[in-house]
Amino acid sequence: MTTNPLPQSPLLDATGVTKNYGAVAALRTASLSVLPGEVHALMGANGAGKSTLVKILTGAIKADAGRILIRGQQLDIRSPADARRAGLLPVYQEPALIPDLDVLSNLRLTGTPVEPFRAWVRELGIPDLDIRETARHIPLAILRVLDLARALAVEPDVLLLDEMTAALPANLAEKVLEVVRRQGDAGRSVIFISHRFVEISALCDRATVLRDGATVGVVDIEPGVEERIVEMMLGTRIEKTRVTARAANDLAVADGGRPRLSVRNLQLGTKLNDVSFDLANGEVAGVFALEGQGQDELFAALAGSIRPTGGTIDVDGAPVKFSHPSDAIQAGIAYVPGDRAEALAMQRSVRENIALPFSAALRKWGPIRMRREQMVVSSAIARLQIDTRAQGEVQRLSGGNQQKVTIARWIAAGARTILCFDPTRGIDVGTKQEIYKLLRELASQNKSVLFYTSEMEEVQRVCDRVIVIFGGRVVDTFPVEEADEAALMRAAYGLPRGAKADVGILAEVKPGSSAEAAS
Amino acid sequence: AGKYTIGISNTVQGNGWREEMICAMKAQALASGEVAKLNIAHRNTDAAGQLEDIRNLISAKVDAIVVNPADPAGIKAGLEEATKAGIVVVAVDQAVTEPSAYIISNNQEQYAYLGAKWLFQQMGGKGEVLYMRGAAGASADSDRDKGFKKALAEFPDVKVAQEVFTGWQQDQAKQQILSFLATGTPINGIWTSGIDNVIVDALVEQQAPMVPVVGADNAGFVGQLSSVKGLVGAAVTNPGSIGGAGVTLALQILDGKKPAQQTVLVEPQLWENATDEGKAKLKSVVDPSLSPEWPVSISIPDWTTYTKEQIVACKGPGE
Amino acid sequence: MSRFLRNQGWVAGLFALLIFLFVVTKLIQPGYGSGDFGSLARAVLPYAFAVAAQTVVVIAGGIDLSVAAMMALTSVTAASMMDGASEEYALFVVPFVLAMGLVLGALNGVLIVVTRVPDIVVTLAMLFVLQGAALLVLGAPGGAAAEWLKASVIGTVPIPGLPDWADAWVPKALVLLVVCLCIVWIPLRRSRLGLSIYAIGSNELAAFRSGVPVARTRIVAYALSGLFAAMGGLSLTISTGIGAPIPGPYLLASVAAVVLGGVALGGGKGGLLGPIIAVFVLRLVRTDLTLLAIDPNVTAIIEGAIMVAVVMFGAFITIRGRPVGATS
Amino acid sequence: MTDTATMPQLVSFGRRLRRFMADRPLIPLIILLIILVAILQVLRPGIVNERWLANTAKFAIPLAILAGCQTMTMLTGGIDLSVGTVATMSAFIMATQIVNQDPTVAFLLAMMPAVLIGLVNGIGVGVFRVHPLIMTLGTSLIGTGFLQVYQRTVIASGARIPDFLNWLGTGVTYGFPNALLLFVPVAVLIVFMLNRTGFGRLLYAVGDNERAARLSGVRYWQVITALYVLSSLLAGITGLLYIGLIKAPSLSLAEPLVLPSVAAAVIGGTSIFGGRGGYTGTIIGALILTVLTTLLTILQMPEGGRRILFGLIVLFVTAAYLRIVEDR
Ligand SMILES: Nc1ncnc2c1ncn2[C@@H]1O[C@H](COP(=O)(O)OP(=O)(O)OP(=O)(O)O)[C@@H](O)[C@H]1O
Ligand SMILES: Nc1ncnc2c1ncn2[C@@H]1O[C@H](COP(=O)(O)OP(=O)(O)OP(=O)(O)O)[C@@H](O)[C@H]1O
Ligand SMILES: [Mg+2]
Ligand SMILES: [Mg+2]
Repeated sequence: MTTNPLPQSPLLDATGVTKNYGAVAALRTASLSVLPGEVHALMGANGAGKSTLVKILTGAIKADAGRILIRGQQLDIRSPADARRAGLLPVYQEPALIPDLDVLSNLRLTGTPVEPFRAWVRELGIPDLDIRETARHIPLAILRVLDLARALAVEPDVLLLDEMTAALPANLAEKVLEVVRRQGDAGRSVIFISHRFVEISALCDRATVLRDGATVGVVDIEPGVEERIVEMMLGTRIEKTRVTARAANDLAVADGGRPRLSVRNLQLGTKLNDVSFDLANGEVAGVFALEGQGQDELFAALAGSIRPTGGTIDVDGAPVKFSHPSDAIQAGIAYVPGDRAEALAMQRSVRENIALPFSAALRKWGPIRMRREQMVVSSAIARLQIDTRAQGEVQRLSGGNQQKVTIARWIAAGARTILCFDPTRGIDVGTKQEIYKLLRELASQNKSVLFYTSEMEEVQRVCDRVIVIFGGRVVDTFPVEEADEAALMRAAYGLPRGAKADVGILAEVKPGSSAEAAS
Repeated sequence: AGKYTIGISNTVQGNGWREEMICAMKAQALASGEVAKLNIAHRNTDAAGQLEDIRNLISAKVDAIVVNPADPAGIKAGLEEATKAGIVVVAVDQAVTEPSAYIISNNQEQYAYLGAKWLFQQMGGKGEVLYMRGAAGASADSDRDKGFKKALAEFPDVKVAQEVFTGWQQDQAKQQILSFLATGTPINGIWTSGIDNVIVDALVEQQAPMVPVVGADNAGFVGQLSSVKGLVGAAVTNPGSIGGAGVTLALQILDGKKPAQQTVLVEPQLWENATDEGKAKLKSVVDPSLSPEWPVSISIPDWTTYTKEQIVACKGPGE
Repeated sequence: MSRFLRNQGWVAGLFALLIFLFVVTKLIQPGYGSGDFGSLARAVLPYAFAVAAQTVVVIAGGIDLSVAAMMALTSVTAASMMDGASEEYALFVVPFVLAMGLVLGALNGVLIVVTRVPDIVVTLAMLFVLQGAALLVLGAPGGAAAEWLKASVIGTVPIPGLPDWADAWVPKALVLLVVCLCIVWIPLRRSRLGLSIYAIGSNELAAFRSGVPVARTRIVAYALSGLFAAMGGLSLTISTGIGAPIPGPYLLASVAAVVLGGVALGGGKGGLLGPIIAVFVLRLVRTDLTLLAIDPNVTAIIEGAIMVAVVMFGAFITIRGRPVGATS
Repeated sequence: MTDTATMPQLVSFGRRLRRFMADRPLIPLIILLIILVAILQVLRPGIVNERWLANTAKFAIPLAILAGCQTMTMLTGGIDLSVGTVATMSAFIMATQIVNQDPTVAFLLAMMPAVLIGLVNGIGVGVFRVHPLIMTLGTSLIGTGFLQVYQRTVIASGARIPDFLNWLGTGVTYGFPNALLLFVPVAVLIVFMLNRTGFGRLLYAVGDNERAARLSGVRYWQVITALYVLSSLLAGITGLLYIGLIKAPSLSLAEPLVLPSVAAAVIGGTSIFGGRGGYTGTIIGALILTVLTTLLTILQMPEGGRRILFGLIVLFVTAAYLRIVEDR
């Protein structure tokens, strides 16, 4: 992709970057060198220090040591505002739009020109953005895209994207990749952080790999390099196995047993329409959908966070009505939200976060049996291999480890059904494998899992069955053997198996529901 | 049965003295039989807030306003407007600068002078005095300070060992006196601005040497003067019933009986327990059935006509 | 339309409540007229400035416990400077006192930024410091105000083209209030600085990452708060003609009105209009209670109950009005 | 920081010391307290004696219990401004009812308003989501109003302080104030509750991330209601203790303790934003404030200067404490 054969001087060159958080070394002698016009991947397991490096490069935090050259010059970058002046523009892992300001004010605040922004937003696949909408009311995925568009609009020299695509549905992610690649072609550099190899190989020229806060290698992206990167990232070789799903005939549904969870004609305003499916004991059922097709609401309804407007939910054959998450938990149903910030008390310890459900019920408000709690918690920590170096406050854990804590909580509490909403968002390959294995393990212990993911590959690798939702309806349900990419994608766009690619089915979907989903 | 509506404005709520003042106003209005309705604005606020209340009373078209001013000068504009609207204005407890207003007031400077002078005499004209003032920045406090300083000037050998502001709050005063006692500084007398019974309590609790104490005629302190062993002290009257007198004055003016002067001062009395006639006087006024924060001088001869039952019932006309 | 309701519904509702209260007042006291409205405007003046001072910092995600003490200090300073001075001297006193408020407010902000002590503690400490300073300036109420200043809140403003009866409803105090607030607020609201103030209140981290100079913005917010408090202090001196070193009941009143006015105490939301209308509502309730000759001990109960009830009602309609699908 | 290179051992010792203190935030607080006591002793040699210690404890205890109410509510991101009114109410009701009633009946009557106000606070905050500041301010206004009305019905009956309360409030046994008999169990209970019970955990969790708590099955309103009732009960008991100490029932008995109780909790390291803090720090905070009051009482200086000094010291102590504890 690099057309210029001459050795170029790097646009951005960081060496010996060090950052300590108390006893935790987030970065030690990390280095990164980015050439003009290059899309440069920054890779590393969870907690390797990628986000920390981005924050340091853009002045959001101060390094303890290190030298950063921009176009060969050592600039004094002390704040994101300085970085912006130097032509470095980040899109951080967390949305940076001010929640209480509308989009337009957010642009004014950062001095971003409006017209280019609008153009980018359209280009990124959001045709009908209302620029007067308050950021708080915009869905997370769209916010990420707006963040990106805002950065693009000022035409930065170096664009730093921290897990930009992690929270995006496939359709939006594709657009983003397209745009990012064109940045490289236009001679601007991009630093791209992602845990998805597909994206890296499709997009990047080179990759810098971090492990435990240090740079362990820089590689050119070429076919077959994945193995090497993984090796460097993890230090050891890990197998990328397919976690074995059960054969369909093993499933309790098949042998006439009562389903663990039985959803019939679930209705929720305009968001969910007549949704019916079963979840068997010992089953991992995948839910696959494009962004905003009602999956958020489905999970929230099953978790007791919102009340459905119609339909029934049966647990173990008995009808239930949830008016609060505690009702669902009582019925053994636990919910792991996609956004960890929603699930964790960030200033509290890992232990307290895991033990939180134990104290929730009124009758559990009394003295805690500390020894027993310690045992339960540490066994959960061990089982998920949570890196607890910074366990005093969950906010100091890396994103991946935080995610593990949200799952560990329910394993400790012994929930029988776990609703996992995109649990691998922004998680490295190693950890992902662990989570897949864990889900399968739970299933083998006759627990059941409902698993929403935005990555097609995951569906195929973990689930026994896939339920595809479009426009608030169940479009189709596949056994995993039949869930090939083409079939899933077709279904995700509202075309069940056997349907001709005509508009007949689409016409049935309420007009406007997909537009609503995008706004 | 009465024909007048009287408005009342007061800016300190929850203090025993002021509560007694309000009750005296109600009782007098009832006893006079001339008042149809009282319109009372009684809350914690400043001069600007009192201006607001006075203007609201003007809007309510009362016949007379009896006001305990937050500040003598600060409510001038409001009082002037009231007079212009044909409303009789009477200030009680403190003077006001508005010339059209009538004033019936306790003489605060004299209050302090009388007590301090007695105290310094008790001390034999020399020694150290603990000077426990009221709220810093309040006008009644600075008036009393003038009186105290006047007495002090007459006794050149008396020194102020320590000057503190109690904020007219019991708990603060108690903590201050205890802190002071702990320093072990010898003193020969204590002058208080009416937060008195907690001071005696503290002396007793700490088994500190009893020194002469001057306070106000609050029921609690007056009781202590006759009951606490070894306590020599004096209560200077500062009747809250001045409120009732204010109502009487307002009614007289409404009835066309204007007083000779704009200003009527109610001179304080001093009740001490150092002499036998003083003790007898104290015996006659002590009243354990009253709340300890209430001044025992619940009536003012010639100015109030209600009974004790009436003021204690604290009910105005129509209640 | 629905967005307008979402953003401005609370203010509109408050305004409706205010109108309703005016109708009630007129029913209680049929003679309630323009003069009484002028009294209301004058009563509102110090509260409104206190509330404006509080609103700015609350929007910026902070709180200012020193508002009332700042008013007391600026008030005694103005009053003691004008005591015995010429009328023209007041022309110098006013800007001096305003600048003093601005600087002391900025000092609040600087202390918060530099010491990293929570704003509630810094402003609580400053409450004592400013109170102490006020006592040093004037040990007891006193001082004076220039006649032309006192006149500036009395009477009405003749507006050309308006009939006399309508002029009577435009009291000078109201005009003064509107002018003082608008001069600061309108250019601010539209500016990048104004947006920055909302931004640091809404999400400080996101604001910092958007390139907002967080520390500087916070200092500016407190400085503006000081400026408004100084206006409040001046309005006290102007209306009473003296300065009093003991702060009035403006601190808690300002917090209450801010919340009543729809400004979230967490920061980032709301505007100035709501709290100002809330002040009018609270003052008018006071007027009505006096007009009705309610037992003074019961008025405290009623005022407390109204405050709680209105906010509860607000909470109730937000819970009810939440769109389906939202999770609380 | 500048001589890092020149004095490595020294610096590393300094860093170790800071790390040590950061892990045990109580130690620097205690050191600050000791420094204040030392200053006092220097200014008035001999003042720090057994009697002074007992007196300091007597006054610090009611403050510390009320600050405990603030600590617990602040952990959930709330605040309880009604503690002053609640304490005053129970004290006043106790002192007036004891005249004609059986002590148990009087006690129950005295605690009734506490429970009631706590319940209303809890429901307002927990169910209707009214901001705690407004809610508790409102109920405290309402409570004060009721107290005023009540007061009128008992003016004639007089008041009496029960001997037991008197003994508890002012008595000293072997140099130890009897109030410790109440305080030690209360303090142990609060500390145990915060650290070792499910309810305590929930206070932290709810204050840190209410949504997360909800998803874990916590019913917010239950926690909050229980919390505010508990807070009010503690305030009520404090009122009884305080009336035993002051022995003069007044309608504003405990009001002056409200702001200091918030300050004590904050100085003790509890975050007003919730999720962070503890009670042991608060106790030291209360002691620091009490010693500071003594210190200022015995200083010979104008009242204004005293207040300025008080504010500055509070600010300095908090800033120094944060500096020491925040080893980041
Ligand atoms: N504020 C903090 N305090 C303490 N430790 C921190 C803090 N922020 C990050 N860390 C630690 O620094 C290390 C690197 O974190 P960082 O967020 O950079 O990881 P990452 O590579 O972005 O991981 P992920 O892929 O999970 O997002 C982690 O071990 C983390 O625990
Ligand atoms: N306080 C605690 N500390 C540690 N583990 C706990 C605690 N409370 C519950 N658990 C664990 O959580 C799981 C399920 O808890 P749950 O509350 O459903 O149990 P339970 O049947 O109600 O228990 P118990 O009879 O002890 O109250 C169990 O494995 C239990 O060991
Ligand atoms: Mg990261
Ligand atoms: Mg991550």
